[in-house]
Amino acid sequence: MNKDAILRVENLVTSFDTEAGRIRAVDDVSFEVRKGEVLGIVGESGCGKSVTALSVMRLLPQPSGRIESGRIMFSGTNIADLPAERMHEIRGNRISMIFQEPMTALNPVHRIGDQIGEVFRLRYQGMNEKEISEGSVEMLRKVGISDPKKRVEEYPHQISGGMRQRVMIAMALACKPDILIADEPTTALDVTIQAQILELMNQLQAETGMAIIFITHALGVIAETSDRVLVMYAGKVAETGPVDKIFNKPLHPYTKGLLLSIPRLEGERKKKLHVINGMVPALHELPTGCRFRNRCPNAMPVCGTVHPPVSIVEDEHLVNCYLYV
Amino acid sequence: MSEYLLEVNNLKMYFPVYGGIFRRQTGKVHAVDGLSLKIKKGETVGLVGESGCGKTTVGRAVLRLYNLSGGEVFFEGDNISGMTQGELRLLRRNMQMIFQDPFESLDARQTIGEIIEEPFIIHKIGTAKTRRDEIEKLLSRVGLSGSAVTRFPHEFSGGQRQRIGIARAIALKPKLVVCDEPVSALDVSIQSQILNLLLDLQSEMNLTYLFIAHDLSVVKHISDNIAVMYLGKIVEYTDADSVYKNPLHPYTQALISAIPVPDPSERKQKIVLHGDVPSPLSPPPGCRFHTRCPFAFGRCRSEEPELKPAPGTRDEEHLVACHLVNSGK
Amino acid sequence: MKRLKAEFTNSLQSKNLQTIKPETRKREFRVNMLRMMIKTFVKFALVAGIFFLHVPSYAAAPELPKDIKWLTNDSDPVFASQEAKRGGTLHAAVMSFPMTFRVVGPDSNGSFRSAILDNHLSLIGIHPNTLNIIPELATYWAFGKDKKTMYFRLNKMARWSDGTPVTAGDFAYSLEFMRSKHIVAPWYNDYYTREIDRVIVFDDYTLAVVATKAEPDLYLKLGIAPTPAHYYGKLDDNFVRKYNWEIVPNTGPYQMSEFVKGKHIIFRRKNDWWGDELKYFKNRFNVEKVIFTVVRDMNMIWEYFKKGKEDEFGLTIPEYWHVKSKTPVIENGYVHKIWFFNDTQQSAMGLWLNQDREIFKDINVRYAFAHAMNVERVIEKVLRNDYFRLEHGFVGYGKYSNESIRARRFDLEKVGYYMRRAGWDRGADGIWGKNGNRFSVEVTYGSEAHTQRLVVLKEEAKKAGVELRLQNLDSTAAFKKFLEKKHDVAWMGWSTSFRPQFWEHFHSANAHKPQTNNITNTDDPEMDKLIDAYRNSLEEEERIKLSVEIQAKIHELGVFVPTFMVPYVRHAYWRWWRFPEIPGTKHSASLFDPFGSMAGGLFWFDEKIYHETKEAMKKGEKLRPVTIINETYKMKSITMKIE
Amino acid sequence: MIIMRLNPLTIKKIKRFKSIRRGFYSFLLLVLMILSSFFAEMLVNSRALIVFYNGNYYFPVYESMNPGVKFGLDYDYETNYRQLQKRFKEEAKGNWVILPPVPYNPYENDLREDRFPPFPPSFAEKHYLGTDNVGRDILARLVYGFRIAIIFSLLLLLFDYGIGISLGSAMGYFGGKFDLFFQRIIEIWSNVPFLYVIIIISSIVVPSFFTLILIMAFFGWIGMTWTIRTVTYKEKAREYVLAARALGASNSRIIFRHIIPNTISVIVTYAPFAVSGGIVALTSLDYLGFGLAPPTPSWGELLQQGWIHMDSWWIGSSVIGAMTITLVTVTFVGEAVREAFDPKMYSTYE
Repeated sequence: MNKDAILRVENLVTSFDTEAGRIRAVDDVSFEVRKGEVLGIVGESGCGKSVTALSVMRLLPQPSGRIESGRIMFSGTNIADLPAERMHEIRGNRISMIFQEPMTALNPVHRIGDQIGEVFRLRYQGMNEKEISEGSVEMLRKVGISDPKKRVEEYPHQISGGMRQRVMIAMALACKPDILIADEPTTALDVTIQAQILELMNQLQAETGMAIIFITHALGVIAETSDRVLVMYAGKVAETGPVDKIFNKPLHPYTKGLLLSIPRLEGERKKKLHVINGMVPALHELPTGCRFRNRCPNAMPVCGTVHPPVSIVEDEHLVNCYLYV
Repeated sequence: MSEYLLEVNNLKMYFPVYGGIFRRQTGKVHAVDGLSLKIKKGETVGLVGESGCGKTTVGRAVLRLYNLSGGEVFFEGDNISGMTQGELRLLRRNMQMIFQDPFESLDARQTIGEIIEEPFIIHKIGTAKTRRDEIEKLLSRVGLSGSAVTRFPHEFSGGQRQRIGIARAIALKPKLVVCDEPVSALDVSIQSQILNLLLDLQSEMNLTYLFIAHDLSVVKHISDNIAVMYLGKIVEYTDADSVYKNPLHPYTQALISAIPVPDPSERKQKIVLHGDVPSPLSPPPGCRFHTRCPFAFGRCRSEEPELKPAPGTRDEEHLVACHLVNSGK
Repeated sequence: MKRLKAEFTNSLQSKNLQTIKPETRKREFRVNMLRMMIKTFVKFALVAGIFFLHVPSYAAAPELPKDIKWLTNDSDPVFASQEAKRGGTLHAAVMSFPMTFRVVGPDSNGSFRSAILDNHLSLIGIHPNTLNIIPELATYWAFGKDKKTMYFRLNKMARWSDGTPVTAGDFAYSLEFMRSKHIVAPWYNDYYTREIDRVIVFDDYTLAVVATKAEPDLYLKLGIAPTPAHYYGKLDDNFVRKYNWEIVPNTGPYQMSEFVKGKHIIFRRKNDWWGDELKYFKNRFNVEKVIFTVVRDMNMIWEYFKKGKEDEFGLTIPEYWHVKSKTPVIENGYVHKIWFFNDTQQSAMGLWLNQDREIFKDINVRYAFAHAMNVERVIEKVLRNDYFRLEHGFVGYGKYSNESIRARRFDLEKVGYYMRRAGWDRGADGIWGKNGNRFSVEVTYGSEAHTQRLVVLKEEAKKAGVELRLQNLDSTAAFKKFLEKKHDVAWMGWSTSFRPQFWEHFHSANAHKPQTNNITNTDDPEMDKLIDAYRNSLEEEERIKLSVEIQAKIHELGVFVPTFMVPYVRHAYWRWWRFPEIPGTKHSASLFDPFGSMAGGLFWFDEKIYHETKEAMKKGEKLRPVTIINETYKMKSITMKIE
Repeated sequence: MIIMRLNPLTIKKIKRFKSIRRGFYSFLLLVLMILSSFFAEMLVNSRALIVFYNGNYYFPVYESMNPGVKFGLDYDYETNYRQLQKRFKEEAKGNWVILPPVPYNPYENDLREDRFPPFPPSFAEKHYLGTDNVGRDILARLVYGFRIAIIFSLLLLLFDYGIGISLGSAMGYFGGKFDLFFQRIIEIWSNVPFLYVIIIISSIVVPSFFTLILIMAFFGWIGMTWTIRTVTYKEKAREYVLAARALGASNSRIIFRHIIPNTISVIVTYAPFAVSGGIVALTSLDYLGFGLAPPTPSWGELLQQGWIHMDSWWIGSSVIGAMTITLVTVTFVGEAVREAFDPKMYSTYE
């Protein structure tokens, strides 16, 4: 694999205990993140994209969730089995995360400045209070918040959703992480605000050179932000490759179907949209073999056997489908 | 009888805001501020705008789920704006609603059978047996199996639940259906299924839709005419194709530009609006968009632009509320 | 000491004293209460001159009648011990801090008042064994012919604690004080107007106290206490507030010396008390200091006592005497136990049947009820044979008591006999019934502690076919219910008086109406005749005869089922405390009462034994355990034996 | 009713509840305790279960009183079956008596000739937990006291919930002036020192079982009302309510068919704690002497005795033990119910 990889996830299996028994939300997923790139993980709800991110952050809900097997190699260490205390040093420092709903991720009773300052306080123990407050203001300015000196005095409920997401980003970036995991960061935002945030993230990434794992269900957002894309379906990787390959030359029937089913602005009105029949199977009643086969227009008998292996179709364009075996 | 199934004249919806220890009214949210709209029978009008622009309020106000703060609503030519909830109950079978959140809008404690039966019970239609048949028909029409009747909402996926919501809405064969963001909570692969279903139902039952969404591409796909809302007002109104091909209002333009296109080769230069949507508690004077408009000039800050036919278009075909456009610059 | 009293009467009645209306209260003074009050009254008298105008007797320049016959008493036996030594400190516990140090006015009616009042001596006292009059502030006294007046000659030695001599004016001032509106004490205002007519001052040391009407046992009323006129001066509206925490000059052996609110109060012995050498005060009031510490829980007091932080602990309650006292300090002989029988008026404790209730209108049913009460079993099984069967309502009044009466005993056959005679039959549930009525009556009581006794009574009564429904109310509420005559059966005890009081309890004048003490609604013409005669007679012999007759009549009516009496006191005390040969008097309510002018202050501290004991304790040396049982004054009517 | 139909969601909750073993076993134990207390007459009673006398069978437990003469004894009052048993044995005439396992009722004083109560536990005398200070069997009093306490709490619960749910949901649903008015009422109400009121009332009248429940319910409804009001507020704002309104459903239909069924989980979750609250309240009142009239068997009264007779350890430890078992089981059940209804709350992050 690529030498530039700063994070390499190998055969990750994450499972949850539910009433229906133990389910594997992420099943044998491998990917890598390279320095300075944006890796987009796309998929529908329940495909395991968020769980993948939480596994990397080691933020699985206890006691039900756990990493069953696989390795998460981060700068030479397997953080999948790192003790919790050592994980504290990495999480938020070297790998940061922003969430879909910034209101719930911010503490409503603390001032914005204090919340950003807290990050500095934890990260750089030597900083004095003045430096911390200056740093907070500076971070806010960096994420494009106007009048940051006034904003640090405000509480999360006093600012708008877009601004909150900017604050979250400021907090995530305060300690200059190597990787930023953005889990649906714009889903709760309006289109015009989404555009602002995406622009901001692109700009910050260009500035800092950090790697971003961008998780979303919106193909449009992926197309606009990512360098490489990982398409997930029902806990497994369906297809992975550079962004232009995925969008222009999708291989997996799922990717294809997905791209076709989106109504496009330039499309014909009231025309029947392409449909992927059926629905995403629940994780406790997965079909055998390829998990997509019940909905796949190209399903073959072999698809019912075991999950298709990875096929390298083209340079860096990998797909898990018997059509390409 | 009017050619319009629904006519909305100068609709106003203000919500009081209370504060202080005596819970006095301290202000009001101008959710919808003087909105007019007409929908012909069998037509779909799309209402698009960002969150907080009042589009959901319009949908609910039209169905008289609120008492109006001002303006009039005519349904089949009858003025329903002053009707009491009791009087409205009879009308409800003709106007229905499909909700955004398929998880929230179904009572988790009821079986699917009970949920779909409820409109029949409320309006005292049919016997237990005829209802059962109806329910079965409805379920199969929206693409669910009859066995769903005894099951509960949480046993279904989001898309299936939205189908249930649709079945409930069309149970009494309404004339008007307000679709409030019916697909925005759904997965991409399910969204197209639901949109197709809505289109099929429309043609089968000659339904009239007021289709509310924030996603312009979805709205454009399903609508005949589109109204773009900003802060409680319509800023542009035209047929669906013109919105895409010939957006006139700067806000509409920005909206279209901001939509991420699923094509990495088209990473185009965007019009990125700056700043946030102002609070509807105290909308800015003049044109409400002037705080974010890249073309705003003096008049925009003081004088509120009227929604009127844009220069160079025929009457009532392409309306826009912008000093810049209307003055022909 | 206070604890003992509470148990001694019973908690219900001591509460009554605080809550019932003055009119009712007046009739129920126990001997010492009466004395306290007299003292209080007398206590406040005169700043010379200023008040003379208000007291008409002064203006008339009175003269003593010529034929006056002065009496005194120096021949009765002393009851203190010559061996007594002065010194030591008594540590006692009180369960609450007083709300005020005033002895009149709002909030003054607390249990601590007696500690203050005991040190306010009055004109005359009563010998605790002979019940004769003995000198206190007055050395001589005389009875007027009108049977309304008593004359007194003061002891010229008598001093207030600030050194001022006690003079006749102080007694006149008492009247002035007690009648004053400023003290906010309506009952006293009323009593000193209606009962005491005036105080006549002949000279500084000679006075007369005049009652409003002739009556028997006049001296019980007229031996009032002085009030320090020089201290109070002219009263005003500020009185109540101003004297809340003031230490008022007194005439007794001790005076309060310091206190911390909510914590403790210390009394100190006066160095040269004027009464030290008086015959009946000599060798008494021996401790130097009395410390009352506030401990709000009985169990805690017991624990403190065992640790030596308290000097004595009342053991009247059987549980303590028999069980809890099996504790190392007692078994090792460091703490001694004493059981001292006294012979004093016994509270009329028992079941009072309301004759206005249909069921109790039939005398047979009343008799049957009495025979269905297995009081003996309660005494035997619950009270460990420590309490004694009360035979009738007026035990302990000397010659005034009818010693021949025996309470009706538990007897199933007699119950059956009387019930059948009344026309009742036993029902299917075993309870007597007649015309659809069951013999089921409500027994109302006001002390949680008595539940234990009543449940046994109830179970036993069931065997006799009588159902008791127990109703435990707050004592105030219970008493209110009784006074309103709303009870079936009242479980209560009346407080005692110096002489039997019949009119209040058994005269038809008080029957069938609320707020009177005739809670049995006794309405019997014959009884009325006897009671009227008793009230109107001023002849002792006749009164005694009538009293005995009335008691027989009460027994005959069967309206009262007497239950228990406790004619003794019991203490545990550290062995360095010593008593006279006869540790108490007939009327001792406690052997560790430090102040009581009648029978208190007989004990003393033996320093030698103190050190000896401490030494032994330090060495872990065991001493001989001691339990003293003194039956000198044990009532003859007590037939049960002591083990 | 909808609530009773077994929603698979409910089934799932029950399953989840069963899987929380501590709570489930506590629940079984509690049910066993309650059921057996309902049949206490058969288990703890001075009356015999069966008497065989001169060829006839008698079942005194559920009969009216049998005087001693009926069985050839010389008294008219209720037969002492323990003595009867002994006597029949001695006579050996083929008569016999079967007594319940604990042959005492909670009222009778089993007094001995040579000793004074309280008596320590004795298997020979079948006082398995000893007697109280008047010779009443402690186990008998515990069992009957438990029955009273549990019925008391259940009835109290019924009252509190009845008022709380109807008023609370009305307040939450209608809001506005109606809500404001009752809010103020509740504020005033909750400032009434409830214990004092009970103390005052019970010092004037001895509260009977039902008046005590009424008095307690008089104050107890507040908590539930408040909770239901809040929950209703939340539910009312949810879209399914709007959906029902859009369908033309009436207010009462919305409240009874939609909102209340959806608050069930809150209601159920609070119930076990309300039960233990009721038991504690009754016990404390009895302890303070303001509860049920003596000689009603009562844990509070036993506790009071235990405090006074500390040397008689079996009194205090029996009642404290019984209370601990009951409260711990109820609490375990409550926790399990809560967890079964809302498992999310019990997840943590490392």
